[in-house]
Amino acid sequence: MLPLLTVRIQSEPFDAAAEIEALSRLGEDVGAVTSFTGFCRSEGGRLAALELEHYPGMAEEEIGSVVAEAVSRWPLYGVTVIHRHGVMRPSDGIVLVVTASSHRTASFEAANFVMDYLKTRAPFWKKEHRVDGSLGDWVDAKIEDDRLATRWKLDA
Amino acid sequence: MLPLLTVRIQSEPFDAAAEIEALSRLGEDVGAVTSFTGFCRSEGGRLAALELEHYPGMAEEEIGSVVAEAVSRWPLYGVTVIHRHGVMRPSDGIVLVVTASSHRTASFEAANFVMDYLKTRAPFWKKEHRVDGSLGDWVDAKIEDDRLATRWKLDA
Amino acid sequence: MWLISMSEIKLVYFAWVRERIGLAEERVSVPDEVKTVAELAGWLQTRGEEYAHAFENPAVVRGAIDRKHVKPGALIAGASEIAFFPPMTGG
Amino acid sequence: MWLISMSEIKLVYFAWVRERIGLAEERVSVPDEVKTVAELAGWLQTRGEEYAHAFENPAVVRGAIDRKHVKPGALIAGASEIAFFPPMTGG
Repeated sequence: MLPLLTVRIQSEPFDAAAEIEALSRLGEDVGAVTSFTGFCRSEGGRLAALELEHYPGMAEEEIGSVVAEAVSRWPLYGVTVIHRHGVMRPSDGIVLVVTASSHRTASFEAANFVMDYLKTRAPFWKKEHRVDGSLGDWVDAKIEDDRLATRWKLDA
Repeated sequence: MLPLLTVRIQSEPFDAAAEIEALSRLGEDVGAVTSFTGFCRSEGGRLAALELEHYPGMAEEEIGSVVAEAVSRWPLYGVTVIHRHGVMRPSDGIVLVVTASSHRTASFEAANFVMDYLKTRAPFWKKEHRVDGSLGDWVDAKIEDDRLATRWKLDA
Repeated sequence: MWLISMSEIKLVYFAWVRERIGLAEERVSVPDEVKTVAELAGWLQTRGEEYAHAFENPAVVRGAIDRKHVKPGALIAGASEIAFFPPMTGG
Repeated sequence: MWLISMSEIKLVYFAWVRERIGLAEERVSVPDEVKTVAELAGWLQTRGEEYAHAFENPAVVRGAIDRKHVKPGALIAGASEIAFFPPMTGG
């Protein structure tokens, strides 16, 4: 059975529970479902919002190729990735990754892998909106994220 | 703020969506929520059910101490662990781990850590019920699980 | 008159250890010369066929004293509940 | 009469590269001697203050050709869309 792969780039909120449920129902040998949800943070009350800009088309393609790489590396029944763009308030979900496998380690590692690569390869940029109403800076890319991504020895 | 720690050992099904939602709502600096759900598998149609036996009291204490160790190692807003006992059919959820943190790596690693230790330290045993109605074997502990648990350098 | 010193302990068994012994729990009077969990397992082995079967490979049977995992060399003095079970398969 | 050979390419900019240049996209005629993405960035830098600002630290600006990440030495011949943007911060 081919794995069920879903990549969506959207401005609307996502329903993490429904996405997790869908991958949990891919048959009686799904033994492990891992989900990761990334949320907008207020940074201790400093931020009113984050504005996410993206490169339409390229975002889907890059995330799609990360997902394809994940299913080539781990035995997976399904992978779902949803990444939002637009203005996010604190506690709004920005990104969701769900993986389903027979086994725990495959599901965990694949979800972690997808998040690592998504952070360094998916063309999204975050701009801060401060609570005082002013526009803040563009969020800097973390060197730490590059280091995490190199753990998987994927060619750039 | 003290982290919200929840450990439940129960025979009833759990609501993964509600548990994930609860940890996602622990404030505006929750940036990352990881969930892992382990399901009963049919093993390619061979099994009708798994019966989970546990050591009441010790199960809560062991999982509680794994959770306490996790919050001492990673900055977490909350950890929820639910482990069921009794008879599980294929696709029934057996175990749920949810972790909430500001940051992705803390949330991912803590969830992975809790699952690794739960597998090797929590007093649960699985017995197979075959589809032909006969009782199968007790599931053997995997040496692989012991190896995974030693990654974290926790004293036994 | 002479006296054999004994202490009574609650023993609990799980999974195939329980099935082989045929009991989930029992109270036993253990001779004082039985000092460790491993010695207790060895002493139990002499109590009959079921026990011999349960402990036939003592290396795979795990022990807990008062609901804490212990090593085979752990002393049983003062214990109120000692458990024997196979390697765990939770999660 | 002499002829300067040029090819027209669509350029797209994101995040602070877009803000500094003041444009989300444009079509430009690039001289044929501009062969690589790095040379294109260098040539754009000469087009005015905004461009100079956007590319002031060329090492941090990333490029993509037809929606694929590329290294600075990648050849631009045949490209229909070239993007410049800061390191990504998705996820």
